[in-house]
Amino acid sequence: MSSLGLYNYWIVIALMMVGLYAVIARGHLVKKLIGLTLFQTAVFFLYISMGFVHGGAAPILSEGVAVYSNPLPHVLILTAIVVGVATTALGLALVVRIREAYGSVDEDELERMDSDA
Amino acid sequence: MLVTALFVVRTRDLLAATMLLGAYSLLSAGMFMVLDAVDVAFTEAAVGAGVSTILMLYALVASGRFERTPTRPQWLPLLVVLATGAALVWGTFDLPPVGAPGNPVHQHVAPRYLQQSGAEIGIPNVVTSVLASYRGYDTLGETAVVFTAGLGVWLLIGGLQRRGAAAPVLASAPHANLILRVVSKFLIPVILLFGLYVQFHGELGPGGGFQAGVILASALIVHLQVFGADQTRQIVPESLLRVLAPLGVLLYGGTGVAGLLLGGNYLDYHPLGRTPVGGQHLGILLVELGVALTVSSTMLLLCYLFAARVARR
Amino acid sequence: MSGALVTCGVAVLVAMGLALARALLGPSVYDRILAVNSFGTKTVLLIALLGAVAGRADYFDVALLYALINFVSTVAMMRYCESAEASTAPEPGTGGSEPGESAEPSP
Amino acid sequence: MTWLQLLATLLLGAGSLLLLLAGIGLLRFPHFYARLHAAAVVDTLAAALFLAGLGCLFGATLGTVKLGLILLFLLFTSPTACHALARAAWVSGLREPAQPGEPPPSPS
Repeated sequence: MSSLGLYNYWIVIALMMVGLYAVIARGHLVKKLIGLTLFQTAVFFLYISMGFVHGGAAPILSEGVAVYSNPLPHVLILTAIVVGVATTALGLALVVRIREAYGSVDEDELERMDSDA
Repeated sequence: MLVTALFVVRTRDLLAATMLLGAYSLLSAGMFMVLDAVDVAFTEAAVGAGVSTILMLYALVASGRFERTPTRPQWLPLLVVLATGAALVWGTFDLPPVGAPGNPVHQHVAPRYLQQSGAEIGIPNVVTSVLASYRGYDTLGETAVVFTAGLGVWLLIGGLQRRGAAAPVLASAPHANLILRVVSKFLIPVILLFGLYVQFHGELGPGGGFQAGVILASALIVHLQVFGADQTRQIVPESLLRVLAPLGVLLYGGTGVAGLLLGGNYLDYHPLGRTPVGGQHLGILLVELGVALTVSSTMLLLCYLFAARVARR
Repeated sequence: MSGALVTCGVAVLVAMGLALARALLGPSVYDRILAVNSFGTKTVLLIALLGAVAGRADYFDVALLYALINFVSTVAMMRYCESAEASTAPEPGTGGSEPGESAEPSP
Repeated sequence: MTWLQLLATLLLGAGSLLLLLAGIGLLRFPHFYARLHAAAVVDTLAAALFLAGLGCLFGATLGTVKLGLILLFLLFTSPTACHALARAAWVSGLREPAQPGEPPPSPS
């Protein structure tokens, strides 16, 4: 654990790219949302890795602990997670509506229907 | 280390993907623990593994489980992704190493938060004090966003509920079995109690309004899953949720206005109590209460809406 | 003592890996649910272990939450399967028999 | 090393061993119900041992009480979830297949 170096960032990037791939390469809209969620989590990791301090403790003040990790990214990400799920729900609601309107949730089919109409 | 396993998460059919997303969420929460972000791990576990999985499942019921095999060429997105990834990796070489205490991130406002908040606000959990007090505006905004998202979902799929009584599928509980029922009956109060503990203990340990809201909601979601949405609606009617969600935002904003009226700045809690620290305590308590109200009712409302929508099909 | 704790941590990690492998392989949906549930239980243990290593009782709150959420999501998935069985046409049953869909080079 | 620590080590060791066994069983057993057996029964016991071991390590503090709560919770939820899972699988018509991996007969 002592020589993380840039390793964390690379993991973040890898996860991010997996999410991005799911978003741009897959047709199913729910799958795209899953990809977005992965991407989102990668961003969370990025922030939390930034806030990490070696030998630090969780930012809850207690006796005899001198070094804490940075609380600011924690706050930002904490709210971002909840907001993230709310927006995901919005996206899913859209998917449900699209399904009801078009009878499909596949991007290609949707495009075809739109161009036909 | 752990994370390498996560790569596999994505390459599956949709139901499996959703389940694995739940496991992935737990795992990432574990990573947050390792990186000393206890509060974040708390939230991620409550939200990612619980509510988000459930919403995804509902959406899957509504939209079909299997993905068709891709027809478009797959190499182009792959190429784009690899190129972007390579560019980003190249970018990381300018970043300071993770975890060094001298990084620029740790020089700006964080030391002040860590050193002063004990005296200024008087609660041990720095995350809570930053969340509710120093960056109160942000949190107000986030709460409003959650509320707005709930509103949006309601507008999108909430209407048309009176049209025809289709045979409810997920909404009824045809054969939830006895043991599950009994244990759930026993567990739900425990979960609610735990949510309240998290709510009011959030100043001392990990926890706070967001997490407590999600936990409270998930207790009722268990009820919804086991006993069916109709019964849950009888306990917590949807109209009540529609009142509670904006009430939380109002409580938050109203706390700010109260500070304003008592001669401070907006969202400045000092004037609320006799001593500044006491005012901070009261302010944070109220604000967190508002957050918990909004979050829990919005989450539950989301589940109601999705369940109703799914049942109507 | 910490050596023993580290050993336990490794054991839990390995067990988590095994459960995850079953979740990825698992022919039927129920296998996956089972594996994910078991994975969650092991995560609880891991978090408790981390708390013990750090010597902070706060972490146990998180572990408790995990146990709870694990239950919630397991029940939810199960209900989904039941209702999917009841409502939709019989599905092809096995889900993950075609793993290689020209994806990322997984590690 | 006091006897309490020794006990803790023993419990933790037994717990980890059982966890590993459960994991192997989960992975290697031929069909769903056997895997359920491995995961449900052994996991619960392993978790109990593990948490008890950690509790011994912590001594009589608030942490131990919390550990006890977790243990109680797991003792309730884990078997319930597994039971419900087995029931759901049975109701949906999943039977022990002749060959592992055979799709379950569709219910009707």
